[in-house]
Amino acid sequence: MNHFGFTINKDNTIDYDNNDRSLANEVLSHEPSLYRCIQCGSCAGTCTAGSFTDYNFRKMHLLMRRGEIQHLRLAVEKCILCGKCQLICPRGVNTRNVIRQIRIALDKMN
Amino acid sequence: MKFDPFVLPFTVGLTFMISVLLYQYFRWYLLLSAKEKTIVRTNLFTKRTFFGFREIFSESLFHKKIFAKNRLLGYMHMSLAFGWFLLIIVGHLETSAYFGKAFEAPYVPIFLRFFQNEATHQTAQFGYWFVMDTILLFILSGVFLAWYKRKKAKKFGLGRATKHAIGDRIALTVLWFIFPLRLLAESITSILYGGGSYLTFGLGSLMEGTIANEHTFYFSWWAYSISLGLFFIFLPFSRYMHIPTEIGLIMLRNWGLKTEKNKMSCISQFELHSCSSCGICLDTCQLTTDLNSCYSQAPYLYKSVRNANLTDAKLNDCLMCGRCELSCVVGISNNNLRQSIRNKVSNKTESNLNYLNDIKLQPINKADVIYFAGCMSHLTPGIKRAMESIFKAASVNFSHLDQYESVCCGRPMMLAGMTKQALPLINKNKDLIAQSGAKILVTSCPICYKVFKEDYNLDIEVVHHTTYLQNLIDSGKLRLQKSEMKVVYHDPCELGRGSGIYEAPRQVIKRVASLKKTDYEKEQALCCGGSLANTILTSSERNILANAALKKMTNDKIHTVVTACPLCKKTFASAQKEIAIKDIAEIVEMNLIPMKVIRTKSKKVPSELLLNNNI
Amino acid sequence: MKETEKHILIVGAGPAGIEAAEHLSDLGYQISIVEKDEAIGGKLNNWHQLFPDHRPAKEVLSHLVNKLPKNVKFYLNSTVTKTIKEENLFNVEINGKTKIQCDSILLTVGFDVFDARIKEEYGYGIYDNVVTSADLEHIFNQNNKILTTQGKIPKKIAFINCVGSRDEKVGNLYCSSVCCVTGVKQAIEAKQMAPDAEVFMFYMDIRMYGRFYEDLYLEAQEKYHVQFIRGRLSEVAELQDGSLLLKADDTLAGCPIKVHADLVVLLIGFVPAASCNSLSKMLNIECAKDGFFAPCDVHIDRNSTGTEGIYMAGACTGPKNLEASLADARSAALKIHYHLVHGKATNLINELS
Amino acid sequence: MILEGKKRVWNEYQKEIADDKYFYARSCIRQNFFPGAEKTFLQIMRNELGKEVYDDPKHTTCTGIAYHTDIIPLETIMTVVARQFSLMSESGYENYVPSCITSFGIYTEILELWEHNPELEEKARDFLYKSTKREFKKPKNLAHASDVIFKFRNEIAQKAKHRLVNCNTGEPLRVIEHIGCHYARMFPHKGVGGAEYPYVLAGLAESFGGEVVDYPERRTCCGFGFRQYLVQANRGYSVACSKRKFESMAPFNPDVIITNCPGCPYFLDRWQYVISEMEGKIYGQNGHGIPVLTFEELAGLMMGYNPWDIGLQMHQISIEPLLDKIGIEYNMHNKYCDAEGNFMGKPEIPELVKFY
Repeated sequence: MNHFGFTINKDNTIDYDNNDRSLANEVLSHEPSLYRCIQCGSCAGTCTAGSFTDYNFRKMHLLMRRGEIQHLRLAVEKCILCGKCQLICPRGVNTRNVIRQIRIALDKMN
Repeated sequence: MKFDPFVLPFTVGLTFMISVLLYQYFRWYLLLSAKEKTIVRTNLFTKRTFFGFREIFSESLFHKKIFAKNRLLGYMHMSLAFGWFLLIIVGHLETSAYFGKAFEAPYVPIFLRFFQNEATHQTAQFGYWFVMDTILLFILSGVFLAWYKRKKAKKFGLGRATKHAIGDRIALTVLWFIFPLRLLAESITSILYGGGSYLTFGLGSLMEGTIANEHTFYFSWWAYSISLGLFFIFLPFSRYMHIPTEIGLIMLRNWGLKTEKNKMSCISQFELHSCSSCGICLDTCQLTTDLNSCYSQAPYLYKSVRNANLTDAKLNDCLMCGRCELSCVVGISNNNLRQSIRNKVSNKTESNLNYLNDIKLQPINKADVIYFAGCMSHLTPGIKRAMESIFKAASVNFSHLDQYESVCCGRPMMLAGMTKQALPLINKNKDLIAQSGAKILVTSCPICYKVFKEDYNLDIEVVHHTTYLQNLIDSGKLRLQKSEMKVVYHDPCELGRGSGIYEAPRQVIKRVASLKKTDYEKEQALCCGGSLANTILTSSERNILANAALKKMTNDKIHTVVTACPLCKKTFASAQKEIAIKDIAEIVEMNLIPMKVIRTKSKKVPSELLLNNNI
Repeated sequence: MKETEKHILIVGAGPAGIEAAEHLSDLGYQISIVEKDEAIGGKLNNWHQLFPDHRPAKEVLSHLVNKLPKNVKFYLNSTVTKTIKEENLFNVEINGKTKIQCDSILLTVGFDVFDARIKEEYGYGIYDNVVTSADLEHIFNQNNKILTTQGKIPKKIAFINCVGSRDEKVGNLYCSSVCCVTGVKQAIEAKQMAPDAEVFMFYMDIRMYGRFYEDLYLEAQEKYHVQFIRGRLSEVAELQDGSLLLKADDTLAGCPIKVHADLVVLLIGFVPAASCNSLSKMLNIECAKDGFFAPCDVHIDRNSTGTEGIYMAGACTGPKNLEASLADARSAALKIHYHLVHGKATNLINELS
Repeated sequence: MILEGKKRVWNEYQKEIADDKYFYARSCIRQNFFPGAEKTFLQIMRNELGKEVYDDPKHTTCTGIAYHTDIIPLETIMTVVARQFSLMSESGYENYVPSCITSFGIYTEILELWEHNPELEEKARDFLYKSTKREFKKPKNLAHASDVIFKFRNEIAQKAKHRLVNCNTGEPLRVIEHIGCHYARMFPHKGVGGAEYPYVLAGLAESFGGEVVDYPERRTCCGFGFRQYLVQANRGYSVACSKRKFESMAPFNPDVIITNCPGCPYFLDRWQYVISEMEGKIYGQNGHGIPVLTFEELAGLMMGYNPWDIGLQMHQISIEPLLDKIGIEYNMHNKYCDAEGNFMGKPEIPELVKFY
């Protein structure tokens, strides 16, 4: 292989069908309330970790459901489980358990 | 040496049990930290050991605490435990009296009737026989009640019988067979070879010619021995492990050892194995009574930890409200144990909170009193506003630790079993507190209060806002009017059972409203259902718990519930609309009598300046 | 003439037309209805089940039709070709031949569904497995089974919102209000018929404005695991096996997404009925910029047309759901009755000003 | 695929193309990328179809590259375009035929601009007169060279010696047509078949017996994009566009890609080599890559011209497999010889893509 002084841009389209969404299904089966999420962002707005870093709980579990889990571990480690998101979620999603189940699924994966 | 092959199952079972027990206890002994060893050594030869033995008698044999709960249940346990103890003691006395030698093979006293039959019978025997038969009858009454309890748990003051794992169920049935088989064996022996008193001889004569013959005689002794042997083999792996282990636990506790929140220490293992799955705690758990969810309570948790089939839901579907600790007759500290197990499970979970070091919060301005509202209060701003106006009314030099953005106190993360992962939070908050230079830290959230008190070891005074309000009132800094509002007070779990604060809130409320009694006061308080310790409950289940608790606490005359925790307030308020939910600070703020503003010729002199020097 | 002999002509025998006819004939008027198709009930004939409770459309249709009094005169397969107004009477010519006279005209010509072929990039009429929500209701009505043109049960079904609405490129800026709830309803029905299919919905906003609509949405999420992807569909491409590749931007994930689907259902919106502008010219009724009849006063008087004696109701005055259409028809009936009884050009605005 | 659906679309986008007397404006880059292309076009138009095509040496660039790299103001573009038109009217022609798609886009855009704001046209006239003392008349008909070939596709098909059919199996070759973005993207009605389903190349392929294959990324840009490939920092984005197209067309295993703009064939051709070098991935059958032809080259091949005269040896992706499929003889020896037959030198052989 030789390089001509540049790299080919990576296609950032989510390839939904070829993505491996087994982790998402695992988390969803243990915490079915996540199905109810309407992505309104109330959780991400009140999130302490979210206000200090680029961490966004809503976007994190959305990408997980799309099978984009490259940055999942890095993101989920920032959560301090304070529970503010769960307190105001208008759809009653058990957000703290979603975080825990993601961690369990990630550990089980590797 | 008296011997017959039928004693083999008993002996094998007994030796097996003892070796397993010794192995286990030795393993737990290794867990003793140096500090704990010194505590034990210092208290070994003191009256604490005497108290320990006394407690063993009153609890392990008489089960005094179960009697207090329900006499029938108490009698059943006492008859089995104390009865079996007497059987062994009196059996040994009879053997040594009969054979005239102090020592005999260990199995002989248990099967004395068998070995006794060929010699002539001295008169003293009749006395023993009578006593032994009475003790056996006493135990058999317990066995019958045990069987009856499985069917009609309610008669025994139990909402439901615990669902036992297979191992427990086998051990249970084997236990039920031991004494009836002994009765059978002794009755057949007494009719064929004499011996025995009214019970055994009576039953034996009924069986004369029909059942009682050489074969059934020998077979019955074999059956008795096998049942004992089996029970001993099963004991270390079943709920009956609690029989020997509780004795050890009582001694350790009397010597002053305590369980910790994030380590499975020696005494934690003793507590874990002292749970007999008796099910008394199940009825105090609101998950059982209000949600009919009965799979994750303490007995089931310890069962699956001991059998190594722990599921995530069983470990985490618990409010950790501490109500079951009140009713546990063995006195197991369920919360500490559960949190230690959670810590062990989540030990390797990585967490990366380094971003806390480089976040820039508003500068904390210096003040005597620093007020930490906590994450939850950002979503119940009423409490924060109330505290602000109270501080101003009492002209306290205070400042906020988390005015707009707060770093969580760390306890919710610790409740999920991530104690060491929560350290960065604790350190960050400690810096902020240090920056304030305050001497008193006031927090309006019991969850934060408990962690500040127990895990932060701050050198300044930590006060929950209920106690702080009481101090303000007592020191005359707050002038309040009493409204006719009829309220009841809900003790938040972390404040009441968690931190032992019951009186302060009640005194404060009495100054501003008429406080009515509920039948769930102080330690008996109900959990609001919003606990962060439970990550499995769905939001609708939390609402059911909250509504059930509110219904139990109020009647149609009460329209306001006062609590002292933002999470309880949020949970109760979002679960229903009929009952107004107020925090203590809010009802105090409502009834503040504003300070007079003293005018002078030149300019208005703010009351704070004047007030300070005339109090 | 006694009130009862007064004769009212209703143009359009859809739900609004029938509802108005029933109430007016109860009030004793002579009713005749002109309908361009041969079936009564308008679009209700094409629907399988109605939102929000999946009630069979036939049930409501037969309820409406049975309510119709016997003395209503029908002109099926016919349209109004000419109308001349003399003081309070209208001479109406039907199909260019039959002439009738009536005291008042009620326009309930309803709406048409958007012709999805105009949205070329979605490939309706070009790709095999792109259907519209109207087609899907028809499929449900036919064999109650959901199949691709290749006859297979689809493993992935995608519902596309706002096709032909809120879209300057197709000339319709308005929101047709009922396609979201129809889409969620159909997503549930599709999942019931193909239980292990994965159902998606590409949306910009989910406008579940009606009563009990939100429950439908929650049920679709929780019980049927319908996946809602917020990204207006950009284009559809057909693969060799007839399945489709959908391209959209997943706005909430912040990057584009491509999803395969075996069946794509385009949730088509309302467009003004073809007869709307011909009637508006004939009876010089003003059409608003969205092509539907313009209301006299958007709050107070939605049924008058500005020409005395001519009234309008139902979907021809703008997209609305069935219950709103029926309510609109009832209010128009009352207005006509008010007009015919008092005989003067009274509408509420004059009284107010 | 519902054919009637596509046909219905095509009927809505009919376009009027002049049938003779063309003023031919050459492309700046088509000559260097594919030297034989324009010669073949002229040869077909003049010798095969007997049309009058005036090739005026005095005409300049249409300013396309400068326009799309944002380095010249609109006034300059209008003046140059006006001068081109004045050359046309001066030499007595009214049908303007640009050879490059970007030019076609610019001329269409400027004409539309003038139509909607006549004052700009006056300005252009004024500038042209001040700078060159020239007058100009707007062309009666503006059509791209591929439109013209499209118009006479059936006459060419009759005269053709070969067809886009696999000579061994008799099956039609699978043809991918790629339309230059500036052809119909900005003004759908100025392109045969509109923007969504342009028919200009599809019609050509079908009349030559090929089967047009529609793959999902058929309307994605080839990656030329002026500023993208010019600046090395952006070149990765340019290659990524082509790669996205190749990834999408690969499952359809096409035999040939035909284009109508000078830029697209160049990049679809070259980037296949670059992708193989950088990522070791080769599209098309057994490591050959997918050959890329412009419409004139295709027409020339069909007419039976010698592939080397058309300049196909200058392509990066070897053309030989396609020629074998169609059954066109070619002589490997004089592949790299000039017209007089002396050897011009052989290009370096790529590491991965098979090259003869």
